[in-house]
Amino acid sequence: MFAQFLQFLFSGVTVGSAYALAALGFTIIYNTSGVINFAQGEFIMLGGMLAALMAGAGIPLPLAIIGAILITAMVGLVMEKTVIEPAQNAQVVTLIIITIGASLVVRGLVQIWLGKGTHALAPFSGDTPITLLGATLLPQSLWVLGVTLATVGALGWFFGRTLLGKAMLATSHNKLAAQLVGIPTGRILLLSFGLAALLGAVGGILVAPITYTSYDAGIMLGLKGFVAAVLGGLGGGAGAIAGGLILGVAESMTAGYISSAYKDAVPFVLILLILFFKPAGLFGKKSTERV
Amino acid sequence: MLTIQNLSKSFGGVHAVQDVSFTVKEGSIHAVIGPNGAGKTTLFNLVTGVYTPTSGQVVLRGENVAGMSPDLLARRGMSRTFQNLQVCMNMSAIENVMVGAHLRLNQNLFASMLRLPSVRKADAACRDEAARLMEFAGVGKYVDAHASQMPYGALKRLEIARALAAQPKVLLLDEPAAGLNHTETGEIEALIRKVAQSGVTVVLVEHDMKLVMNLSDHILVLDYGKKLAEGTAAEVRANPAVVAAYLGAAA
Amino acid sequence: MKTSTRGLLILAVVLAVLPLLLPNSYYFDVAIRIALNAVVVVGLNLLMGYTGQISLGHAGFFGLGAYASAVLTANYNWPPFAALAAGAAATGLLAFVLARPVLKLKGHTLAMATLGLGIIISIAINNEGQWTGGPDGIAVGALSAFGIEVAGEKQWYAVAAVLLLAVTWLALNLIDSPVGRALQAIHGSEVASRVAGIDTTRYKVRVFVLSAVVASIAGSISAHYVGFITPNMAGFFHSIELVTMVVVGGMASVFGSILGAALLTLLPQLLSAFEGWEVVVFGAILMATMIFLPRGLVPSVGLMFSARKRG
Amino acid sequence: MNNQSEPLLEIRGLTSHYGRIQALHGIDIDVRRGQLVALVGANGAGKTTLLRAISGVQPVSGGTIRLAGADITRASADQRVRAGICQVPEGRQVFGPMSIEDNLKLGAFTRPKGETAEQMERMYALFPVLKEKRLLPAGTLSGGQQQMLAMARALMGKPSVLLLDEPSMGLAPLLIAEIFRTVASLRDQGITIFLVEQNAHAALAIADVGYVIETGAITLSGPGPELLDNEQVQSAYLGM
Amino acid sequence: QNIKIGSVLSVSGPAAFLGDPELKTLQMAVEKVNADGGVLGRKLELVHYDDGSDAGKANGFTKRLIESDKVDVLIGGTTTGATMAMAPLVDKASMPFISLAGAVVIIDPVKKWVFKTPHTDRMAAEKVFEDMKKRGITKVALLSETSGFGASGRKETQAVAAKYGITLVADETYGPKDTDVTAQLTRIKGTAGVQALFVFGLGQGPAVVTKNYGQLGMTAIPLYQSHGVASDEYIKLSGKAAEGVRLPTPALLIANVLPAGDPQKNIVTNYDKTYKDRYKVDPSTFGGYALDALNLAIDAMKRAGSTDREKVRNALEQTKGFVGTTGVFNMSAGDHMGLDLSAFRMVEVKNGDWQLLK
Ligand SMILES: Nc1ncnc2c1ncn2[C@@H]1O[C@H](COP(=O)(O)OP(=O)(O)OP(=O)(O)O)[C@@H](O)[C@H]1O
Ligand SMILES: Nc1ncnc2c1ncn2[C@@H]1O[C@H](COP(=O)(O)OP(=O)(O)OP(=O)(O)O)[C@@H](O)[C@H]1O
Ligand SMILES: [Mg+2]
Ligand SMILES: [Mg+2]
Repeated sequence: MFAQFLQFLFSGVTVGSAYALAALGFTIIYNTSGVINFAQGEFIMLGGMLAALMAGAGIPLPLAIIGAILITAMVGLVMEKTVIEPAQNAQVVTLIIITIGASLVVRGLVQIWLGKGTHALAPFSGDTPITLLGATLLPQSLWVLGVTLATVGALGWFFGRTLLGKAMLATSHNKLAAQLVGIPTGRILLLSFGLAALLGAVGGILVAPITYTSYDAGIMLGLKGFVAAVLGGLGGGAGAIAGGLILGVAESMTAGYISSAYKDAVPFVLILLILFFKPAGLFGKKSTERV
Repeated sequence: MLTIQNLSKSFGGVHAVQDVSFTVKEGSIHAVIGPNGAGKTTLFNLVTGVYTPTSGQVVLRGENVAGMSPDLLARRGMSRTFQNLQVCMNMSAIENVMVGAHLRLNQNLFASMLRLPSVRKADAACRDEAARLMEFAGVGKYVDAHASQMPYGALKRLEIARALAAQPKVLLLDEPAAGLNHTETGEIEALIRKVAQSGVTVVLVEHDMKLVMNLSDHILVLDYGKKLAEGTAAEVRANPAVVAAYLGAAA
Repeated sequence: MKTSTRGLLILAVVLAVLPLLLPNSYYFDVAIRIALNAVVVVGLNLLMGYTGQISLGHAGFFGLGAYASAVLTANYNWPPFAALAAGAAATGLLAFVLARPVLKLKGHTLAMATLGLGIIISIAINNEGQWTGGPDGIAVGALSAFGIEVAGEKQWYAVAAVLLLAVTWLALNLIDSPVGRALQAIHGSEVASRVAGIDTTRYKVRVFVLSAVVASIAGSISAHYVGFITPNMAGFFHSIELVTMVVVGGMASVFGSILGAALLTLLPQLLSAFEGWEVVVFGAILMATMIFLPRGLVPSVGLMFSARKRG
Repeated sequence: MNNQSEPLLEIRGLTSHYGRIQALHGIDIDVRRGQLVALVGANGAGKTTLLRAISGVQPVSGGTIRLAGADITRASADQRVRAGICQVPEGRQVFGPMSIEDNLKLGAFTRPKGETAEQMERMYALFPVLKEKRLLPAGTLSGGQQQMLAMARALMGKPSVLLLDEPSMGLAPLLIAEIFRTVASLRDQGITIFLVEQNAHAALAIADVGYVIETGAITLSGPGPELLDNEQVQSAYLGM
Repeated sequence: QNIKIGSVLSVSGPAAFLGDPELKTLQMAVEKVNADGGVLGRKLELVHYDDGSDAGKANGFTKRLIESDKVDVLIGGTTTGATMAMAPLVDKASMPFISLAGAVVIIDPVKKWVFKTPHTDRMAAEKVFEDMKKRGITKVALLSETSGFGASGRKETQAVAAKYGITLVADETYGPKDTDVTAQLTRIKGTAGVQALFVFGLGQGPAVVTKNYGQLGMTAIPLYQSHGVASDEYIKLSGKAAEGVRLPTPALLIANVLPAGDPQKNIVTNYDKTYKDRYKVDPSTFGGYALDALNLAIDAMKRAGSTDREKVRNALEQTKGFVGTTGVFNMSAGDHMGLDLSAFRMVEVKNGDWQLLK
């Protein structure tokens, strides 16, 4: 009984960590521009696909990983430069639609150049399951969880402690004021896309050995990442983790105890209920607008 | 007309308004003054239902309305302007004013969709009246403008026009003269006086002492959320505590 | 003449002349799909563009209408219009019940909540295969009333065109009315509208229900027209598509919605020649449109026009 | 005062548009080093637009802006801050959800890290209420408190030219006097100041030079006290 | 004038890995036919639209093919949903139509103008149950995908189980894009008396299931898959965990191990080779469905001696002993697919490769 519960929990935590990593990318771009970047899922996909293909072509795993991360980050930067920057003064919805367009382009190009096949990436530390109290866990899950926690820690430090991090937040709160104190808002936005793409790639690479990857792998992870990010309040690392884990564990518990058919629906019901009581998300700050 | 009893509001540890009581007489002009952060705006927010009081009563014409939502208060004749402008930038200037008249117009969804003649006629009349009110508030030249194209000072007056469109019984003005020069302040002063003369009770927050002293029948002074003094302009001006905390020697 | 009246007249003329120019029933088919999409998008724009409340779940309502028609007519032999009405009523009721808690949310949380709603609806349709036919979909009979059946592309075109014209007229009226201004005021400043006596929650609920019902009705009619529906039409991607139509056409622009629906329905047809590159080209066009016409087709072009006239 | 020194900020023929509406029609202004220059004008005259143009957050359609002889007309906003132009914007524009302390730190974004703490203490001394609330989100401050924060934030950037857009708006009388004293003392510390004020009397009284702007064009200029005596100015802006 | 072959396939979207090889195969085959002189002295012309895995779009494109492009025969409907959305239109337009989708409903009841080439999901379930019966398995856990393929498979599996004396003791599902199914598998593991696990899904999902199955150490319960995973990619993705997995597959997958005398040996090795040469990837059985559809149509046109729709349809219905990559087709008025269970071969994964079970 308990072993079963534990197994559900492991499964939920593994998937949830992946969602959390995806959520972090959303959080970064949201926190600098107020934009929900619908292309975030494509960064995840790119990371996984590039790493898998490079590793498949015989490049040593560490090199393949670094290469995939760098290329994806470049894609993020190019995307910001070519389509976000020219529209910088547009409304947020406009920018969101642009990111939808960008995601279509990225996905379409990957499909043309890299094909529609599904690819696997070798797990970093083998695939012998670890058994714990009757439940099993893949070593790769620990990688996902570990890197997620480390990333959250690093981001927490960056946004909470460094001036550059604060400048990024300030840019989203009030772009005019940010310009007036000398923050180069253009470069900040560029940086945030680069960072989000980089993080997306890291996430995509980490989960690829567990989930496999293909040109359309980013859609689902992106969607779940968005949900996790909003659930967490889009505030920062802690929220993203909480959001991701809640979503992941709710899914696996639903599949385990209620009905696998409604495993994608029940978590949404839960999340709606949570939002009804905490409209700003779990870790979201209440808005401080005054009249 | 309006009686405030032991009204308090705190945000976490900040006691923005503490145990404030006062009465506003019908048809009078009542000013609330005090240093920055004294709780004036918070008091307005409590009275107009934007915030829910932590404790205390707001009695409007015999009815305790504390905690009531702003739209219900609007139905009871309350209207206001904002210190931090709340103009609808997605609409034209005149439409902003027409929104103020909302309660007097047909609110039926189907009547609106079908554009029934009665709706159309009332709407046309409302538009004319809004234009008149804009003229009255001194922003007549912006009748055809979009709200987003108007300068700050004009927007302040647009808010006054919108508040007047509701034909309120009580009108609360939060710093109506902020951002206006002396000449313009003089115009606002005349406008407020006219409004009060038409029978509207006016409560007003303002840092321009000339305007406050000229207009007010009664002044309430807040400091650190508490009542510091109360009385006529002359009384308040003579109060050493008020001079020390707020007016300074110059005034 | 007011611009909105003029626009309505132009729309009527275009809709009336179009059939003379369409070479075969395939073109009619595209026109009909555009009109039906436009109906949904005009309704959604009332919610999004005018009232400022985003919905990423509107395809759910569209799907509810479509499936109500399909299931009730196929499995229970209801007359089509009764099924349509029942679907609209049920959708409206659902939207009404959910609107209050959902519309308390703002911005991205609202987006997520509506997204969740849509997803729950589409999962339910997908899973309850014994009624809905599951992921493979379900066939829908013809649209008929009083023994008259809508048959052939020309008749369908007439139905869709009249529906679009009616919805456009109603929407234009609404916008230029006290209720419509209340909706726009909510978008502009919620406090200010409440202080003006507008019960913001009530109005948000009303417009949410209204747009959901419009989507449901359009869903029912589309279902009868296409003759076959799958859970996709209630799915997340369709919701995104609808939102994209609103934004590309122009937030808070009724005619923009119609143009947005037309553009995004036509594009995939035009791009089918690009073999494999359709998605890329589609994405690029989407981005270019938004970069060069950031407020959407109609408002941006409108601005340019008036600039030329004066300057 | 320093009337003979070279102009630090030199604006020539500046024009600016909002879409198709022209808001500035060829503005010429000289601000000399160490001077306090006041600009007065009615609502909508274009004061804010001019300040935004100087700071580089408002597109300029013609004319030039020079800072210490260098043409900065096309420089980006952050380059101008680095060059020493800081602004207290209209409507305060604080970073609402961020703490007061973070707001101040960001004010020193272009400055070396080492001097931030010291400068911040100076600001807290100037506006004690900010110290009291330093960990609270700036958005919860009252209107006047936000105005103080906006002023302090701009000063954190150690400006050589300080642009002030109605710094006294919404402040209590005591504080207005305080603000004008502060402005005057900043000038005495050698900071060049360009002040936009509705409180024309107080502004012109301390200004070395005053300009009057009407519908986007400069219509009058001269030494501050002289303008105070000008009949036109008196009737239009001083309510006399 | 060219003979126009119209096709609507899901080349993008969730069903892309089905539609993509289908389109590639059609393009390749049409070129080949034209190089060899065409059909009835005329060249073939492929007019293709991608429905993006959306049945509503498939419906629209079908109208376009019929009304605007005026094609002579229609191939497509990658998924059952798309096929069913197209079916009413071909009926109205009297257009011979060969579907590439699996579900029984497409041809049962028989629709005058609709044919199909893939095995039905019912046959797959029967083939699997046959094998289970041989091994004495009676209690089976079913894990199906919530896609059209999986849902229909689930329905047919439930329908035919009793015929083979099999009880389904667990009935779980997973989403096509799920990345982890350990929860469902744990539940199955905890169900009393499960003797085998039958997975009905397409693409990467079954590979995830297989990997989780290995992770949970469930090897004591034999794992069966459907023909939906009949591709080398499945073994590559699942790795070690795939050892011992059994599934029914068309001959194409095991072209190289097929005995020399097998009637299909020739056609499948040929297709396998040409596809690999042209596209540098392994062909999949789905592409084979498309090849068979095109060849069936050509065969029918030749026999009919014209492209007259009615005649082509009648010729299609009279197809006998036609050897395709999927099996040997024998159509009739009552059977618009014409395949029997012999078209399926039962294979097992051994040492990372397919092994034909006797
Ligand atoms: N939402 C809130 N959260 C936290 N603190 C608040 C909030 N609203 C107001 N306060 C605090 O309450 C106090 C009173 O603020 P209020 O805006 O009422 O002052 P005020 O008298 O209007 O000042 P001013 O003249 O500067 O506008 C301030 O110290 C402010 O920081
Ligand atoms: N966003 C805008 N779009 C169009 N026109 C604008 C915009 N902002 C300002 N204007 C116009 O530009 C002119 C100058 O406005 P500006 O804000 O510079 O005036 P101001 O002198 O600062 O006024 P105030 O004293 O009210 O702050 C005004 O006529 C105004 O209508
Ligand atoms: Mg205040
Ligand atoms: Mg200004």
